[in-house]
Amino acid sequence: MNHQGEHGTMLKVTGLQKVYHGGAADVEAVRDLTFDLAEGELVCLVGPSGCGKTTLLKCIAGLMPPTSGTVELAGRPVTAPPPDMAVVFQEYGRSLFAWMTVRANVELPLKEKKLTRARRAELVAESLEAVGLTAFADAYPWQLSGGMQQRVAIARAIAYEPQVLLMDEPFAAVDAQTRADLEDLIRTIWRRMGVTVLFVTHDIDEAVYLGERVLVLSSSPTVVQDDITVDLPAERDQLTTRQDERFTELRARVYAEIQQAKNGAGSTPAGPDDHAGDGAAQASTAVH
Amino acid sequence: MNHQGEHGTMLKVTGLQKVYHGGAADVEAVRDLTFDLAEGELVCLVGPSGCGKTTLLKCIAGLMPPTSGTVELAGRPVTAPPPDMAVVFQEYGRSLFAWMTVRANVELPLKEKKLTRARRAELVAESLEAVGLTAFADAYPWQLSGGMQQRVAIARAIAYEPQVLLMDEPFAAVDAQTRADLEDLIRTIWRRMGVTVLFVTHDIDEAVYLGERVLVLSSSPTVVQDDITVDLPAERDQLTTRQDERFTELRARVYAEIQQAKNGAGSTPAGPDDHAGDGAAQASTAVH
Amino acid sequence: MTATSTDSRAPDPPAPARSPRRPARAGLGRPLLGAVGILALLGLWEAVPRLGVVSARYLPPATDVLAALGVRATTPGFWTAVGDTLAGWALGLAIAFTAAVVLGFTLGALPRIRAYTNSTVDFLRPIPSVALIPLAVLLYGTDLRSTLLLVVYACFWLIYIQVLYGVADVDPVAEQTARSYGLGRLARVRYVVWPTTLPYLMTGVRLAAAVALILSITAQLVIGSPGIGREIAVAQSSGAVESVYALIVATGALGVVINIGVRVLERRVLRWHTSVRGEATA
Amino acid sequence: MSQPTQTGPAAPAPAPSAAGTTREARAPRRPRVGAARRAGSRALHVLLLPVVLIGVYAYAGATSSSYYTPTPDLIASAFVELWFSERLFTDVLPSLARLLTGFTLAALIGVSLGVLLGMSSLVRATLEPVLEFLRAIPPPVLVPLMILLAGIDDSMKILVIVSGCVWPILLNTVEGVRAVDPVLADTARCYGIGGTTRLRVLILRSASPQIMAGLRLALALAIILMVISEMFASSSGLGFAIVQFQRSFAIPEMWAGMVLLGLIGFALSALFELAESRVLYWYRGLRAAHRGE
Amino acid sequence: AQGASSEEDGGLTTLTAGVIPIVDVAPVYLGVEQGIFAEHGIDLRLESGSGGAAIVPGVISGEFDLGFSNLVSLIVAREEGLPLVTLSNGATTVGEQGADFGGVFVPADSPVESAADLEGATVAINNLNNIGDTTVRESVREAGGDPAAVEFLELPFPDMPAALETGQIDAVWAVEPFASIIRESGEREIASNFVDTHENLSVAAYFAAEPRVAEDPELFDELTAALEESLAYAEAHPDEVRSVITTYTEIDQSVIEELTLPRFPADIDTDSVQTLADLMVEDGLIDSEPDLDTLYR
Ligand SMILES: Nc1ncnc2c1ncn2[C@@H]1O[C@H](COP(=O)(O)OP(=O)(O)OP(=O)(O)O)[C@@H](O)[C@H]1O
Ligand SMILES: Nc1ncnc2c1ncn2[C@@H]1O[C@H](COP(=O)(O)OP(=O)(O)OP(=O)(O)O)[C@@H](O)[C@H]1O
Ligand SMILES: [Mg+2]
Ligand SMILES: [Mg+2]
Repeated sequence: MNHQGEHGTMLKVTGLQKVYHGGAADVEAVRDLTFDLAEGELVCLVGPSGCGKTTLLKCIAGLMPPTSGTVELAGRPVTAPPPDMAVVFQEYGRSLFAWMTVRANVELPLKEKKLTRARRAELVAESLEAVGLTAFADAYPWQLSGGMQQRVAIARAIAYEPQVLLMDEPFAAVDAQTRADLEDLIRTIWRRMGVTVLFVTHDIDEAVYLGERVLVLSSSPTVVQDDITVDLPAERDQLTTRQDERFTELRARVYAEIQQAKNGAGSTPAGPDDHAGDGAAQASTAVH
Repeated sequence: MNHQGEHGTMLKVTGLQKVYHGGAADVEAVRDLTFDLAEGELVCLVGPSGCGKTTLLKCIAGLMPPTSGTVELAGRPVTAPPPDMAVVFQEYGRSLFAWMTVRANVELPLKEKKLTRARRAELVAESLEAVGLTAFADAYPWQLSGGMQQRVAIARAIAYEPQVLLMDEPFAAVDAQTRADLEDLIRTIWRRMGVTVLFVTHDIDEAVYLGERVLVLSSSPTVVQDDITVDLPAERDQLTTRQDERFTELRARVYAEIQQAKNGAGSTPAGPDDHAGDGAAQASTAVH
Repeated sequence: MTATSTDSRAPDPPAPARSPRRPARAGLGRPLLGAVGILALLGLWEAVPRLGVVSARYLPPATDVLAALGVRATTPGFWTAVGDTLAGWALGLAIAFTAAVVLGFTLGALPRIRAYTNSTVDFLRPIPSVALIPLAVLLYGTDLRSTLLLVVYACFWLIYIQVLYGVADVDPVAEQTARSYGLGRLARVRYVVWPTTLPYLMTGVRLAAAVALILSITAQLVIGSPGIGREIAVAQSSGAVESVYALIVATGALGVVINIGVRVLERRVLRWHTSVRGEATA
Repeated sequence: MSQPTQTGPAAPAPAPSAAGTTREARAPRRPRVGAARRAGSRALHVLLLPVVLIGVYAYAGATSSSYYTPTPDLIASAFVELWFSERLFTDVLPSLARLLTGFTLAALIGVSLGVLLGMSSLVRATLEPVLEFLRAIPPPVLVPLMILLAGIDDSMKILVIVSGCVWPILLNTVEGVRAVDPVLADTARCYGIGGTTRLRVLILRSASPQIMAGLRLALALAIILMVISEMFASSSGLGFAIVQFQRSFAIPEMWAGMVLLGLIGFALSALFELAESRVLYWYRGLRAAHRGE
Repeated sequence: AQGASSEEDGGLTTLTAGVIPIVDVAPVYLGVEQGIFAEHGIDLRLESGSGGAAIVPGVISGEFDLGFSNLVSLIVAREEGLPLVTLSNGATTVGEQGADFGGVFVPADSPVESAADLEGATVAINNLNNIGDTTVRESVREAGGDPAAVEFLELPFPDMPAALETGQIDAVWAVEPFASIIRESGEREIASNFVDTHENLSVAAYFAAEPRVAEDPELFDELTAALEESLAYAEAHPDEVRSVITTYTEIDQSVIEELTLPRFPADIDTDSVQTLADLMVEDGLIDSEPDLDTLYR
């Protein structure tokens, strides 16, 4: 499976394994992940709950050292958070600084980027506008609803104008309509700015609608179970695309994969054929 | 619209208004909500992000005094958290006790209910089994993934065997397959135990699939925009029900309502006819 | 209810009747309650000697002591003493604060180096300032610097330990967010670690403010540099019980005033914190 | 991070609920040599700085000796002579007993009063000025009053210790209790968790990091106050001995006393650390978890 | 006042004295007030603290040019190798039984009749292993009791009246003004320990650091002369002594009129100091017979 397209490889994950030693027993969150993202690609990542998506994202972001394997970004190995990468965390509430207003939260990374005041103001205004929170720029995060907090986190990421954007279930807390708007927003930004996006979601429709590819992770021991190319036209639209026949097909395929990932002992990064059901698999993350 | 069915009214919300005074400006989170739930009803609540669903739930749970209006539970006004009510919070991560294992988290409310040790063990085991976390009973919440944490919160609520169950986007962080399983779990419990459920969700399919009724809230100033009875058969099934024609109709109706709620000035709790789109409405929560 | 919810900037005065109620309570109610508390204490104090529980000769009734304080407060000497005490207090506290914050943040961020300092810190902390008095006098004589040495030595540890605990309390998700957005070490300290530590630091400052006062007075008491402490020493060795208590009351009052100051500061800088905002909302 | 020693062809691991039974020693991550090395590095952590400081002090002392700062060997020999004698039992142990009693009492009072004040803003508003008033009064000037109220035996000394070291505990507890996560508090209320259970499982636990900070401060303060309390109305005790040495110009002995204070502080701190690592197990785990350990 | 001798101030040399704000140091205050020090070319600054803790290190470090201390402390310090020398006498016992400026007191209803009865009792002393317990032991010895059977306990003078009245202590050794306060509240005096020790006992002295004295002997000659003159003046004018006390203490006027002043002879009674030193050896305050000659300048 080669998806590099015309661009070079942006992100290269090789044989990634992560074992948590924290608790009483060691937990192998990810067993062996190998995949790569071309520059400017938009890839969605789906997989059963607890299969290690967040772990993977944190390893890619350089926030955690993998137990073994490597992550390379634009050819250089990642050991610390690389510049020009933005992350939207699953725990959106805790990733906002309670002591800063919404505006300050969005502006802070820009300050670190040493942008001029005017440019910062512009970016902040634009991104807050994009997520529909202009009126709440001066509120504190804890004065916002869950979905609004999540949108602040998104605004912060897009205002940052990153080259690589990692998003961990970024639309989990917003309503259907807003979600659709934000999906379109992400695609617009992606197309306009050529940013490489790795997008974790549980919503299969969303994964297919958004991505150029969908990576399906198995349940643990976690490997890449499938890598599905989404051959829909680049120009997508909430109404027509979702009614497209190919969309429905892809959707069904991903759904089947996930179901299988959840039920089966996804052992090899293989196609959707060779799986034997094993109900206890979900419980098998703990390695002794 | 009368949905009380054969049972009496369990929950009665009358003219509920809530204004937050915390910040610099006062924020009117909900303007005027009036509705009621019959005993043993399962009602889904949908509405745009930030429209006041969480606020409403907290008022119902007796965690916050409303600014005006009343909440009555089984005929008695709610001023403090009533017994036999369980709540699953939107901020699932923060609602778990970090210093207790998963088992202890689920067991704690049962201890307060003065159940015997054996009964507690049974309930804990059952509910963890139901959410697929048996293997993680001895882990601490911070050793779990987001979706797993959310399932712990759900397990805690169902182990409690409440008469009234309030859930605030309880499946936001779990994968599609698990979500489907949990949906069925909720319906099973609801049918078996006759519990009254108020279920907040952003997923329209879920709202229609789960509920006997769907309440649609307008964007702020928040009122009940619509109250849709879901006249699907009581026996539901992920495959057949979702393919039902009536399901698709209802789904479309709710979708339209939400879109309108988000865009329009949801003024009267009326039918789906008289709405004028207005994009800036979302920003209007802040009252100056 | 055909609300014009179209424009967020539309002047839509919301329930104005409610707004004034809170400031009124917050602004008036609390000090009133505090005054009640103080009055109760004074009442108890008045009653104990009057009822003969202890001899009035050794614990004069509150009214007598307040009267004595009143008389004293009219003399300029008293206010010079207060000034001297406050000078030692403020300077010592400032030095301790700066040193503890700088060191606390530095070592808090460098756990490896910190591991080497723990034993020494634990060893030095329990050494009483009072026992250092001869050394202080030897080094700096009886002037302000001696007092400062004692004040700084005692206060430093308080703030330092609080800062260390505060630094350890940074929310990992917030920290990771900052790191992933390329915030450097200094920026993280400023925008993430500092705000998280603030509540701890505030407690440290409140603790240290009182300890600084105590030590600046104790130093004056023992060394004899000018200030309230020396006045107490003189009154004590003269057997002037009422004066001693009057000065103690003055000291306590200083403590109350200082605390009010810190609380006001706290309400400003910790507006966002659960402990402060919890009281404002809901 | 230790290198991975592939865990064999891990067949879908058996459900781990029976933890421990099938603990097929996951390729010894940290071999025994590591344990020895860790002990060694811990010893280095503890000793390096003190040794360096003593060295510097000895050097400085050798060049400019002053009567009040005797050389380390003088202090050391005084130390051995003093504390490896029956003085240990007549002076040190009674002092330690008072110290621990005082600290325990202060902890109890500080935490319970702190919880009360932290939970009710009404009580706090009423009592805070009074407490601030009392807090600002130097313990030495309160001693006469305490003698009046508590006599001149051990109870007075314990009272002095309590009255001084209760404050860090109290203040930290108040702030810790005030900062309890509102979502968590709501959860507890919903599930009808009230009264002492609420206190036990919610309030105290979530405030525990801050309470521990207070206790740690108080521990060192308690030692200081033990010395101060023995400056008045006493005829034995470690603090008394130190003051006595100071007054009779037995300077190496005085320093030996201070060194003993320091060592006591260090030992108590180490014990405290042990207790803390148990109480705050979850807290440290939580933080380590996010660092990916 | 570091290196003070060079600080010329209007022709006067500024010197600093570390004193305790008690009755005993009235002569220097009087001397300053009367211009005696100025006549000797000295501008004497008086700094007072509550205890001796700061005075000796202050003198050693040069912070103070002279200090005031009781002789037992000075002998101990000298024995411990601190280079201190006395300049002049400080205060001397009145020498009259029952009318000294300090004594041992018991509650009015106490069974203790004489110092001998203190056996088994607890006596409060301001500083243990110092002049108080040494002389009280001597009183017990003289009265035929066993000093080893007396318990001593440290308690600051100001706390003694209360402790005695509330019965928390069997007896106290107190000096003025507390002796007067105790007398006034009706307690009984059972011994005059200074007098028992030596009827001319030099209780305290003014002292300086030996190296400083050696550096500038003329200055210290002048200082000693001024001190002696002040002492003589004080001895001759008790009323002025009483009035100068009001300037640096807060002793109640009625107490000042009542209190017993010490005597202020200019010279140390070496014989009494020898007695004191012998007692110190006997009681184990010092290990061996001190060389007292080096103590006097
Ligand atoms: N700190 C930790 N210590 C031990 N185990 C951990 C830790 N963090 C995560 N895990 C385990 O690692 C596995 C993967 O977690 P991760 O958060 O990456 O899952 P996820 O794919 O993001 O799940 P979700 O979709 O529910 O968010 C889980 O089984 C979890 O229990
Ligand atoms: N503590 C607070 N102080 C001030 N305003 C608040 C506070 N909490 C909520 N609000 C405001 O009240 C409104 C409703 O919030 P609420 O959390 O109830 O929304 P929600 O419907 O649950 O949204 P979501 O679906 O995004 O969770 C929002 O506009 C929010 O900004
Ligand atoms: Mg995750
Ligand atoms: Mg919500």
